[in-house]
Amino acid sequence: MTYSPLHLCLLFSSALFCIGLIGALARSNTILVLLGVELMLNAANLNFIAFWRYGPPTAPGTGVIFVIFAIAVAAAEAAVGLALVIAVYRHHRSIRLQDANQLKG
Amino acid sequence: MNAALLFATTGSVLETLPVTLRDLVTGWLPEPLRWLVNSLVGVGTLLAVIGLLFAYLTLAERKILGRIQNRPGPNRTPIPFINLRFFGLAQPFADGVKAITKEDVVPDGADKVLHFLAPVALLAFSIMTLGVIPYGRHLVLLEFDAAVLYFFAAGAATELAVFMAGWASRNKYSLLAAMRALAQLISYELPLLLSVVPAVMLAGSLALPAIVEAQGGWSYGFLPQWHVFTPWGFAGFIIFFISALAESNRSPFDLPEAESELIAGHLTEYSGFKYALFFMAEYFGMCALSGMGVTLFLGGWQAPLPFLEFIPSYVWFGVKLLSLLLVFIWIRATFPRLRMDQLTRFAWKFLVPLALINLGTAAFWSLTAGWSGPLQFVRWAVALALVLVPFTLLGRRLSAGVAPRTYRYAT
Amino acid sequence: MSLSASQLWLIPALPLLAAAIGALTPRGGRKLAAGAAILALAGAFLLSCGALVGALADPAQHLVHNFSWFDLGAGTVRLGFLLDPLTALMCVMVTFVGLLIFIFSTGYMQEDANFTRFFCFLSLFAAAMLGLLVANSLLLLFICWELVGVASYLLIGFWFHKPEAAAAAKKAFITTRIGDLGLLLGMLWLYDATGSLLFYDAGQGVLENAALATLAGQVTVGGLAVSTAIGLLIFCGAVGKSGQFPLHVWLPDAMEGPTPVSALIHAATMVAAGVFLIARVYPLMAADQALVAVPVHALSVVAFIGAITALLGAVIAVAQNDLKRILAFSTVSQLGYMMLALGVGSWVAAIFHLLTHAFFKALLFLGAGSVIHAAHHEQDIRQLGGLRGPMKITFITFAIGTMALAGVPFLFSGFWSKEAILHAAHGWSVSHLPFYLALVAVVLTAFYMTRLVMQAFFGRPRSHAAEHAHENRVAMTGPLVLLAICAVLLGFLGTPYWPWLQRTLDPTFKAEAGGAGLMVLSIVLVAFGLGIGWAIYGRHVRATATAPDPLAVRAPGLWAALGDRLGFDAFYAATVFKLNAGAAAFADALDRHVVDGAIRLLVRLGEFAGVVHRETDEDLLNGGFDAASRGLRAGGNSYSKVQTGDAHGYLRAVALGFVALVLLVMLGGGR
Amino acid sequence: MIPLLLIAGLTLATAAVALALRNLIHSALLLIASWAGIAAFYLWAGAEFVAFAQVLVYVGAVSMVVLFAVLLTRRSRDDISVAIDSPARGIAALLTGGAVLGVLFGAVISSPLGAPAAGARPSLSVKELGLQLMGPHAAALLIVGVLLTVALLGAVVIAAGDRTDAAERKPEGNP
Repeated sequence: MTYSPLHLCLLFSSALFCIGLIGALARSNTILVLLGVELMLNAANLNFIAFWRYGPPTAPGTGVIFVIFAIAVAAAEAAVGLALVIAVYRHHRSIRLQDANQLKG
Repeated sequence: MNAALLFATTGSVLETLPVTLRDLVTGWLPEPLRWLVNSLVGVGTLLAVIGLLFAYLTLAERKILGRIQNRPGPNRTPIPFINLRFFGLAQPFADGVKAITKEDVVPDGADKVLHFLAPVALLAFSIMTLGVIPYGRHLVLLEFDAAVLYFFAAGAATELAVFMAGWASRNKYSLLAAMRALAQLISYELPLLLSVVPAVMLAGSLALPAIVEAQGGWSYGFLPQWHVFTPWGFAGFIIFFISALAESNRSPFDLPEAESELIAGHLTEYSGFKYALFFMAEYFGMCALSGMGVTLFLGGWQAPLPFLEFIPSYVWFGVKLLSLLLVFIWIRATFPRLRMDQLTRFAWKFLVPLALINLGTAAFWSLTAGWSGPLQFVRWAVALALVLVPFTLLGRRLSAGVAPRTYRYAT
Repeated sequence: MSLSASQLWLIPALPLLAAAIGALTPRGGRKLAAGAAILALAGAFLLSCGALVGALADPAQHLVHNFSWFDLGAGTVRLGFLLDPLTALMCVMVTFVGLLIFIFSTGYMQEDANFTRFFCFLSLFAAAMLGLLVANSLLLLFICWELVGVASYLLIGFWFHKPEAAAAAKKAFITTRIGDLGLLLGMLWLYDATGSLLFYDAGQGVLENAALATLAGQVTVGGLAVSTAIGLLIFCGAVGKSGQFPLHVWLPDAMEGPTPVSALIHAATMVAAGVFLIARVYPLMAADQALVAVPVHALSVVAFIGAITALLGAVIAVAQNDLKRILAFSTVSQLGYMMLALGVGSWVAAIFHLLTHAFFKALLFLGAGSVIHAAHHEQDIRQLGGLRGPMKITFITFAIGTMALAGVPFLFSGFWSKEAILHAAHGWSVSHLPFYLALVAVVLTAFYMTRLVMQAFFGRPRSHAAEHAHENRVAMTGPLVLLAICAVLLGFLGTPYWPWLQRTLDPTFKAEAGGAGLMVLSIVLVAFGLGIGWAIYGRHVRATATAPDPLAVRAPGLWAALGDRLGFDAFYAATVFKLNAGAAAFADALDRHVVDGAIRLLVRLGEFAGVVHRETDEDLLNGGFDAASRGLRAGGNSYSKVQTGDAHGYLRAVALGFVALVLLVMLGGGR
Repeated sequence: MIPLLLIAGLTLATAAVALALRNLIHSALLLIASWAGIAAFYLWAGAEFVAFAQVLVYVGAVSMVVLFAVLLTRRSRDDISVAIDSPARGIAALLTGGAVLGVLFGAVISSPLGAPAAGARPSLSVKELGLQLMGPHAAALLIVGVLLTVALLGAVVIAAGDRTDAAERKPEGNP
């Protein structure tokens, strides 16, 4: 069986997603976990572009527009997430994810 | 070959000379290879020209600063072999030899990899920004639909290099300076981008050649329709220029490397060739931003007057670029350095609101493009008011309580 | 100017806008918030009048405007607006009474710091209620229904710094929620059975013949027709909302809110919603009437519940001392009347009474509010007295309201509407028991209202507050006068001699003659009630606040039981609340320590056993049990790790869950 | 195809190494390289605008926030070097990630994704994109604008903290 470019793109994004996942799971530093999550998000964006490029024809630019919005939301997420990390750090004097395990402060 | 053909405007021999020359060199190559070699030739030429420009810009800067400060500036380096000290024209090469032969000191405990990568990255990104600028009617290396975006994307990456340099040096002052530099770069990126948006809006395109084309033509037969000659364009150009000064760490915004406060900022721990790379990147960045300013507001490669069109476009671009660079130097010699809080306040409380208002002015301008006769005066009046009133009001607020200053022990 | 069904949404939209304005207004913007609320409601009133004009053009027609809301799988969920005389009349009533209450509130809440918030909530309440009225979909109705609940919660608990108010708000919310569960179930069942929740939809709606025939034709558990079961479930919602037995307990407690709120809830809006709901789905409730073999008809249940509530409320009201609580129990009783009327098949009589009651009860509550405001928030009638002189307008209007409520003949609206209900109950073929219960309630109503008026307004002032009471500002008395006029005049819309209202609501209505004997009987009963009241409370008005009640002297046991509201609250506290708390605690325990708790218990047992054994056989068993305990403890700890706030664990679980899901789909032949 | 493989290899490698490094700053910088690789992929796929937006947002902005966050959350100069955690966690992570990877790969490989129609490379000029954004997606664009503003303000508020908190904390001494 031969694989189309779309297959390769999807494999690429899957691998990226899993790297992000492993990173988020394996590291205890909250910033790194956040970055892992960010990578997973990027992998999803890759899929959008791949399907826009190779997938069945849809309305022009759907994938691109989706990715643009996703990037905007990801930027917002990163800003708020890292602000939270700083706030948590100020409170617990630690950014280990395991140390931030209760709502009570 | 007669003179008429030589000097006829758009398709003239001189105008297409660079392209023709390139094709002479590479024309015999097979197709895929030719593309590659063409690109390489283009890049090589660009680097050579800009490199030379850099070399003599440093000299010009030192000499002009010297003149302004009532001293001669470098004038003692002889040209090799003929031993003539021709205004010190060989000075840049001597500097280069010195920089290369100096010892490369890396602090103990520095992050060695990053310490090395920082100047390389900075230079690489600076060069990347140079790629999209249309230097002439036929001289664009990279044609992107979203060229403006590319320019600022590559420009944004320079922040990283600054951070890397500051961090890798393992020096308190370096890190402090890097953080200050980041704050400054991020602050001024906003007005920079905002001041560009009107030009993009008026051209309806993010491609730089299209933006230049949009500024072609003359009103009343002699006044070039460059953006800088409209109220919003003038304001946008000023904002762009100030932000460009800050983005390229030039005086009066050269806080990141303020010697009196931070030794030399993120450059403290750099010496020899790496320092030269930083220096080069700074001048490249300056050139790129100036080129961008020329393209966006000063009509790019368009000639200023109709009868001057016979002079090739790249010459006009070069002239405009050089004049802007000279203004950079002039400003460095003239203004005192700002304080950190003044710097950020100036960006956020003055430039950003003005740039935002300018966006509205430009929108008004483009919407009223059809107005003619006496309505044109109205158009000008409204646009001027939109530019001047906020400027005055914001300027007063910003300088309230600051100026004029009295010194207790003076007089 | 007439309004069509497609413009009906404007009516609730206006107060909603006012609520938004009120919510965004800072505390200082009293005039803005109140002005917006009043203007919006006035606008809604004008629009409602327009709607009435539109509806009266063809009373037999149900004008609808339906639209789809969202797609749900194969089906589309549709909402709509309905314009018929019922909707229009109710809208006019709600907006008019609401408007007067709003105006009254500007005076009553003058000193409150949260004035703007109050008007925001009031507007929200009105918007929700109006939305409920114009809905042509049970779903939309339910949404507004719940919004009414929320708004009532906010309003009853408006003075949430008082623990009683907070508790009352919670009680009202939770008690009505029990009924709403039934309504929700009924709604789901209805959707399941008919595939639609629209009332009228060009022959496809649930209240139209096709759907009704299907519903009535199917039989479900216990031999009930499906329509009966659904009707009873829907009735559950009405029971909760309209304070019917056995869910009436929240209504008297709701008096903890500001008095205009009480007026709004008890007169025009919230409690009317239940009656309106049953009147709205009346075709569905009545669908099983033709069936003979069923064990119970939905409407019979309604009738009996209504009659019991009518009597119960009246009985308890006799022994209350709080001014507003007496009125609250009278509301319970009057709502029972309305349910009774619905149950015995005369829904027009129910709506007639709903309308008249709205006016005179609003009048009574606002009068009570006027008294309370004047007497520095003194609500105990034993502490009042002698207010007749200083508060002439309040007294006169209050007396008019009392006579309307008691059913004093001919001049007052309550008489005519009550008469219609009694007439209908008398004509009910199933049983005469509700009729007799209602008659007893008539006597009691006259009696307790006499007691109230005598104690509050006659005699000498029995407290410092009552001595210094004086008439209120015109913002408060004006609405009273207007309402009093309405309380008198409204009855003439539906007298047996000119039944305009009945004919408008139900074009098939036929006035039946021959009720004269009944009328005489009821007049006699009312006179009897008034007479006893006067005999006991009027001749010798109590002299001091602490003197025992004449009835308490004669029948102390009964009096105590009544004063305790027949022990309903205590009973619920002992049963339902306990059960609920138990269930909650159980769920809590389940939630918190699924396995952990059990294992910890085992650990404790193990430890205990270890201690016991150390006493007897230290060397042999101690070590073994210690080890076992340790093992169990470790087990418990490892289980408690499941929920430790460890984000990694959660993420891991999500990832593995995803893997499992994909495997399931792929291996399960999902492709 | 070869550019794609190169880009993918580079992106994956930088991402993997970034998440395995001890030095946070190096991690962040390598991740930025990874993001740039993703941008390169977009460029390769013809989504020029998205590529530059990716660079501008991630390399230009998010990276700065990350680096600031790293620097603001360390107690001493050498605090950026975080130990790799317990091997058990790492192994569990690898197993989980491996399982997800396997499932995803299996799903992708077994999916009959048809070859693209010849020459059907979708093109979308910036102008068309702008018209699309301003036309059918105008509402979403506005919402994203509001979202970004709110996120910005929220981030400032969250990260700024309040002074009283710090003042209260001081006498206790740091835990």
